[in-house]
Amino acid sequence: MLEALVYGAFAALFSGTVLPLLYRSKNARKASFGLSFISSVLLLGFAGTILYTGKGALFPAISFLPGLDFTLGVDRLSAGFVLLIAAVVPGVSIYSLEYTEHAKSEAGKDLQAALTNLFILAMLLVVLAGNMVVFLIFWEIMSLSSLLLVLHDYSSEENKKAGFFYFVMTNLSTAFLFLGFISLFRLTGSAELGQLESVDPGALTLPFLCLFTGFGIKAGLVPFHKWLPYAHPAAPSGVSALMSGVMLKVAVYGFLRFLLAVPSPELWWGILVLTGGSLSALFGVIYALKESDIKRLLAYSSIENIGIIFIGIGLYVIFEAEGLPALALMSLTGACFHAFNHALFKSLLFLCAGSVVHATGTRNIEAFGGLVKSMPVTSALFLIGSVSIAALPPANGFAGELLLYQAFFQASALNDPLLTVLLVIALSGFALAGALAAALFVKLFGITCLALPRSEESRLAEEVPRPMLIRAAVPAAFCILAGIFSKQLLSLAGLDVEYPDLLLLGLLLGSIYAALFLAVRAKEDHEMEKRPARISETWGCGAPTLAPSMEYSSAGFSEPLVMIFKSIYRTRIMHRPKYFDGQESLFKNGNVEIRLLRFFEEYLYIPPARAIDSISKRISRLQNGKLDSYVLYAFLAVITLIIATGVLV
Amino acid sequence: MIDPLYLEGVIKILFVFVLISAALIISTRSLASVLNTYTVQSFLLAAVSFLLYLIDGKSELLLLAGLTLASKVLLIPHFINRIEEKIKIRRDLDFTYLEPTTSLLLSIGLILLSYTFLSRVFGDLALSRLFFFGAVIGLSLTLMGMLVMFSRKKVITKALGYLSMENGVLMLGIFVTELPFILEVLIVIDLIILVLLTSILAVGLDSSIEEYRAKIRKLQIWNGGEAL
Amino acid sequence: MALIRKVKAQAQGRKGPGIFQAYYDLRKLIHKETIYSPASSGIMRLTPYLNLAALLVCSLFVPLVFVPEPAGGFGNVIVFLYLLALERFFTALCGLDAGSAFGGMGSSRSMSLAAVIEPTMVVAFAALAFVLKSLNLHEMFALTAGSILPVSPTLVLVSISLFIILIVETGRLPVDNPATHLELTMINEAMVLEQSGKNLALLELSHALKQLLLMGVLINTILPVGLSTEADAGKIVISALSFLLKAGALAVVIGLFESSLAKMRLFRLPAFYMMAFFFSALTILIEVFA
Amino acid sequence: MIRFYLLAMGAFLALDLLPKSHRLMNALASGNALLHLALTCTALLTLDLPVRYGPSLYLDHLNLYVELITVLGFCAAAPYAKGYTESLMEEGELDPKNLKLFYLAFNLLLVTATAALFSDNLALFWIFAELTTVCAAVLVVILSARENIDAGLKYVFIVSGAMLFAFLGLIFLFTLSARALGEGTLSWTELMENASSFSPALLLASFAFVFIGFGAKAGIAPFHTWLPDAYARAPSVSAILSGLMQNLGIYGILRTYALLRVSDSAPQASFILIAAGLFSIALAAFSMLQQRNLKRLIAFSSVEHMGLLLIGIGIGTPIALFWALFYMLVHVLVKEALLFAAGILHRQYGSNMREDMRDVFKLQPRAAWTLILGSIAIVGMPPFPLFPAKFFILLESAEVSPYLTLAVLLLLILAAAAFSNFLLKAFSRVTEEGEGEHGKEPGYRKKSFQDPYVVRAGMRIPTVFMLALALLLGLWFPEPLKVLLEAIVLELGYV
Repeated sequence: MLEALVYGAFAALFSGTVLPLLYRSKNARKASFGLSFISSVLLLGFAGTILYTGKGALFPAISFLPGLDFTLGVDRLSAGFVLLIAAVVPGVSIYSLEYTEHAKSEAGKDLQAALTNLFILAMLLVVLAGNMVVFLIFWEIMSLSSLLLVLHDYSSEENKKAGFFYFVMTNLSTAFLFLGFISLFRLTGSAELGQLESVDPGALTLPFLCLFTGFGIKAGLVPFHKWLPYAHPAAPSGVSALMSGVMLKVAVYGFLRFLLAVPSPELWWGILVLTGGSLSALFGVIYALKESDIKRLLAYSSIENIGIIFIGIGLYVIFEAEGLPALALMSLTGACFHAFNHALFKSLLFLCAGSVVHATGTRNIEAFGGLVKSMPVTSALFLIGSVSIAALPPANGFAGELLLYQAFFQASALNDPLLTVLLVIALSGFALAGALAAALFVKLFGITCLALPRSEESRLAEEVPRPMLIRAAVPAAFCILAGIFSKQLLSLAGLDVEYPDLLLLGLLLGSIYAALFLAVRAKEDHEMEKRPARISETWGCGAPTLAPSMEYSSAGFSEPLVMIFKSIYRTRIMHRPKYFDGQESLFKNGNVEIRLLRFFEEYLYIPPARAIDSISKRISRLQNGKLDSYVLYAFLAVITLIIATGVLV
Repeated sequence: MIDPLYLEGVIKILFVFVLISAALIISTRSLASVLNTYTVQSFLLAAVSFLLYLIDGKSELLLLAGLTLASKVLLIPHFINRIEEKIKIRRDLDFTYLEPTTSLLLSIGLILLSYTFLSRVFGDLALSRLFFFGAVIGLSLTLMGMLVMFSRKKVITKALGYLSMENGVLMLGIFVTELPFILEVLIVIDLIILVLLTSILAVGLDSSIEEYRAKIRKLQIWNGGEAL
Repeated sequence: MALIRKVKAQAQGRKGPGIFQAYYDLRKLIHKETIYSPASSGIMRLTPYLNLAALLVCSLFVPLVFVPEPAGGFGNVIVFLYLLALERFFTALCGLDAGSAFGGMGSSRSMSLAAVIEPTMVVAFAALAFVLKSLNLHEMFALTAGSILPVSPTLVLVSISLFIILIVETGRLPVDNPATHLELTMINEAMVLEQSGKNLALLELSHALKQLLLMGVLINTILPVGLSTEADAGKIVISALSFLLKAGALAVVIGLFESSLAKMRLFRLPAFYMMAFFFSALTILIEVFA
Repeated sequence: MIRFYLLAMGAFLALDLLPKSHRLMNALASGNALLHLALTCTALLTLDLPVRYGPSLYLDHLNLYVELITVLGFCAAAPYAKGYTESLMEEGELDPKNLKLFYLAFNLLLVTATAALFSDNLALFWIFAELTTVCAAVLVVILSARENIDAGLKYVFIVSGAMLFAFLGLIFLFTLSARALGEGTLSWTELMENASSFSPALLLASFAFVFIGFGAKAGIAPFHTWLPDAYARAPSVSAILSGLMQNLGIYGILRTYALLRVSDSAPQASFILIAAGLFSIALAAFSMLQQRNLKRLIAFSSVEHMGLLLIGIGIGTPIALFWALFYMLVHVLVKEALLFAAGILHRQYGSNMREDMRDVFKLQPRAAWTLILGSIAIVGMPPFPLFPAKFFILLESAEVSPYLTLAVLLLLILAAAAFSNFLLKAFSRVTEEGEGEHGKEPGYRKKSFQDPYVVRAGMRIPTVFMLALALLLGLWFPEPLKVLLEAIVLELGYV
């Protein structure tokens, strides 16, 4: 029965992939997105039941390669992530239905439709993968399809850069996964991921490091995060929603899958993960504050949220190592739940951003403003998204963080003082990140939707077509519900953790709100006949009318924080003079720019790239086309080989 | 019947001559003299195998001597002569990477290398001094031929280098063990084909495309024929 | 807060407004009409109610006069903190809403300051949680209730940081000057600048409420004497009275503190917060090592 | 027996000299290829291997397998060659008179390769391998343009020079056998039987020398230098055919290494193999990064894959060998698809350089996608079968040392990056409307690049076919293949 659901989903997605390629028509594309929608519904049912019953299932294995079967399996963890996928997909698929039609060429549209389906299918199968090889296979397909989607507009220069960078990074992560899995395989002698009980923890160090790096790269953990802000703006919005909503979580899933298989994780693993998480949380949000490209900003905030999730995982490992299962469970739940929530509201935000960009034709925040009037529904949804990502009760963003906070607050249960201190430091970082995120989204929403339009485009912006609205409404609804019913959800999933009932809270909030509102409204009403509510200009220090240029800009908004964190935003002055003559004596003109020093790129990414480049230049100079030198190489090789043999004998 | 010891002495002397010829191939500038040296070298080889035949009367050795004489002393040099006439090159002046003197020094190094190597490898094989010496000469001759191949510019000279490599191989073959005669034949056939090919190409390389087409049309029948 | 003004006035040698001035203001405002800017949007209308609602819910979290049995996750510290955050979030939004430069500046500053104070707050409350071994304000204060002195010396440290937090959160000197309308100095006022009439009244009210709540937390922490744990009329009366007394005392203290300080420059504030952070961190350290 | 075969083939070639029409010649060539294919398949199916006919013809799973791969390549290349040579002649690059020579060499290459594979006698193997070199060289120089000749010369000199060392190795082997058996022999079977009684030192030495020779044939760095030039300068077909000869080298190495496994010097030998493999991979990966020339890129990538194969052989575990053999097959398939597509692009733009390519998707969508998918396959990404092969070889390599695995992985990233970089740069060049005349680039002097070059079916079909076959192998691992490979592994004495 359940299997049927899954197979149905597979079938739907697969046909959704091939359909647009076979019949290249608009209807085919429509059909394919419809299919992905259907599949997501099926999956919702499937994952829900698994989560509820808690009974895992192992699908019959298909013999695939000599010495290796093609196995799929599902348990609570994977079911949770399937649920995550299924929650995000509907929105995206309805959204893309409309969005795809704006692609340049017909072929491009078909391709987008097909690849989107393939991408979803791959992610689904990664989560359901029963052994490492299957996992890797679909992992690669996932990366590949997302890469092609990022390159959908291959002619633009920045997209090319983004695509290349993404490709290299994702290959890097895959390489580390390879090594990690291979060493696991060596240890256990089987491709199954589950059986680590017999292995002694010491031997697991190498796999752990490899997998942490690999998944960290894919999840966009600082300092491997750099590909996110490049790739996300390049991809079509629906896909960016999938990438940052789901794909990053798939990486998280893989990491959890490994950690949970380890019988007794070591303490320092937890500390490492915790540090990585805190760092990315902080850096992510701090860089996001400075960003003025809306999609890039969202990408950075994804980095932050991934950081939060990894903080949760780190806590889990620490508590597990310290033998506090209750707290471990709590933080693990927090991590997973936050992953789920982040998938929801981040996809929501990306979709909103997509429609905003679609309406205004620019990604620059400074050009937005006043959209709340021109596109009310979108802004409302946007507000919901912002509220929940700023982790305000009772929206769902809060729910996950609440669990983590609780876990932190009970760190006193640890009997290792230094560890506690560490946790407190991490806690303050966590809190700071949270507050900054709130500031960030006040800025984003305020500047984007409120006040007066800052540019012609945003004045002329009009509401996007209905499908694009419905799609965003779906995750929005999920956001609120998942927040309010968080306790119920968790208990449904069979996780009983100490947790306040947000439903009650929400109800209370709502009712009081209503009461107040009615009261005041009533009062107003019987005043109405005397004095109607007046509309008058904003007070602009006596200026007759208020020009948009007087408004607070996004850069201005984040200025104080920039001042406070100026040690992190390093700036560098570039001075490029031009001269009339070679002696550089007659100064013609020049430009001096102060730009943000991209710390990680300049100290972490560029140098190795340069090194490799120079090496390869030097090496390819060997192939100089002269027969003499070729024979010389051969000669030298022969000599060395002879010597080597002489030595070896 | 001559006293074998005496013969061995002669052979040793021939070895020295072989080495000298190799050195000459490395260092001389005039193509003609390189060719002649090669001829002499091959002749020496033939002589050596003949002497060996005198020592232990294996008929293969005699045949080998005959073959070498026929192919390497007569046929190939003659052919290369024709080529050299076709392409008007008399001298091969410029050396790459190695000047003659350095390459001579290097070749001494090569001899030492092959000596040590073979002495390690043949440790438990108990060859007689003479034969071991021969093997060493053979290996070093091969290496020196390679040295020629990359230190001389003109393709013809490279071809000659290749040929002398092959001499070295043959020599090693003679001394390490008695190869079945068929092998020798095979290697010689191969040799001839390669010489043909390379020299044709050499002709092509220093002549404009058009006339080259004419030439290759003349030669293509051989090519197929030889390979069969 | 009226009292604070009074005290300040006294300290500055003026005869300040009467204690109940604040309530007069509110009444006046409620009777005034509401004015919206054309630039503004639903946020403007929505915020005041939402804020007040949030703070009313908050008030259920902090036991002022007596400690009920914790139920349904009420009194959860984190929820408490985040409800405050909710209020701040929307205030900031409606600061941006009208599109006036003041509002923007105000919300920008307040969000920045909030961001910086946040770790301090969290850690301070974490310290509370550490000392009192609970996540729930009610449980905490059930623990402290009744004793004359703070149950643990470390609480004194916490309360210092709580005091600073109180100052910051309620936007008083030296962080923010509630009385000023000079754009360079104002933060909180700037955001509500565009509000008027009933909405303004609501905002003022919620502001006062917030202050009250924080004061309550502080008081219950530092000297919980007289705080009753069971809902019995007599006790409640007593504790109510005692609370009024304590609150008054605290107000006086704040007033004096304020009038003795000048407003700080915006970017010197983080240092000021670090003090609070230091204290609460210290608390935890002591708790841990002892 | 092998003589009969040669006689038959000689007759066939004589026949090949007669016809005048291109069609007939091509038909003969493809007929020849198909004939071999049929023979191989029947041998595989009917005979109970291994069998010996007469003194020197020896059939076992390994050489039949390699033969199968080679012949597959030829079968695909034959129809492709027709279209390609025709367009070459239209361009006036190929002298019609050379056409006969071309096909002669084509058939001859096939015959010699087959003879080499099936000859039991090492010496015969050696000589036939040499002959393949010659034929391949003829194919390379077929355009008789200066750079072709240059490339051909390099090919001949380097490979044959190295092959002489291989001959030295053979002499050593002969000596060994003479010592062991009293009567010297060079037949694989006999050598295999009593390799255990040989002196390890000399065995290792002979292995080293043989390795030099066949390494050069297989294009192992640093003997690979002939490869890029041959690929880049020869017409695609010749490139393909000379590429096929690499497997011959691998085959030789495989057999010789199998000799060593029983003796004590196996570890040293596998050390040599792994070192050489790693070196090749590194060199290839680094030089791929700089390539602007598509065919050179592909050439270097085959150097890289040969390196990986060597590692797979050198590890010396059955699993590694199994997958290495599989790898051989798939590599040929994918590599041919790539080269076919590259050839089509070369016809389109008259150049292999990245700068000259423009509007690829508009002009040659099929070739473009073949290239993209082919590159995906060649960098070892699923669903293509190089992925599991890579995985298992690396899995076994972790046995040797995890650092080896890591190094290989990182180098493979470089290779992948090189491919993606090239494709991105080459394919993303789109001409907007109103963009000026591109008279400068050589590519457009030949043709105005608006009109797509019409790809003949004979060129399209093999291209797609190869890729499809590879994909199929990736999705479904046929049982008979598994059996065959396991049989090979057993025959080579891996347990």
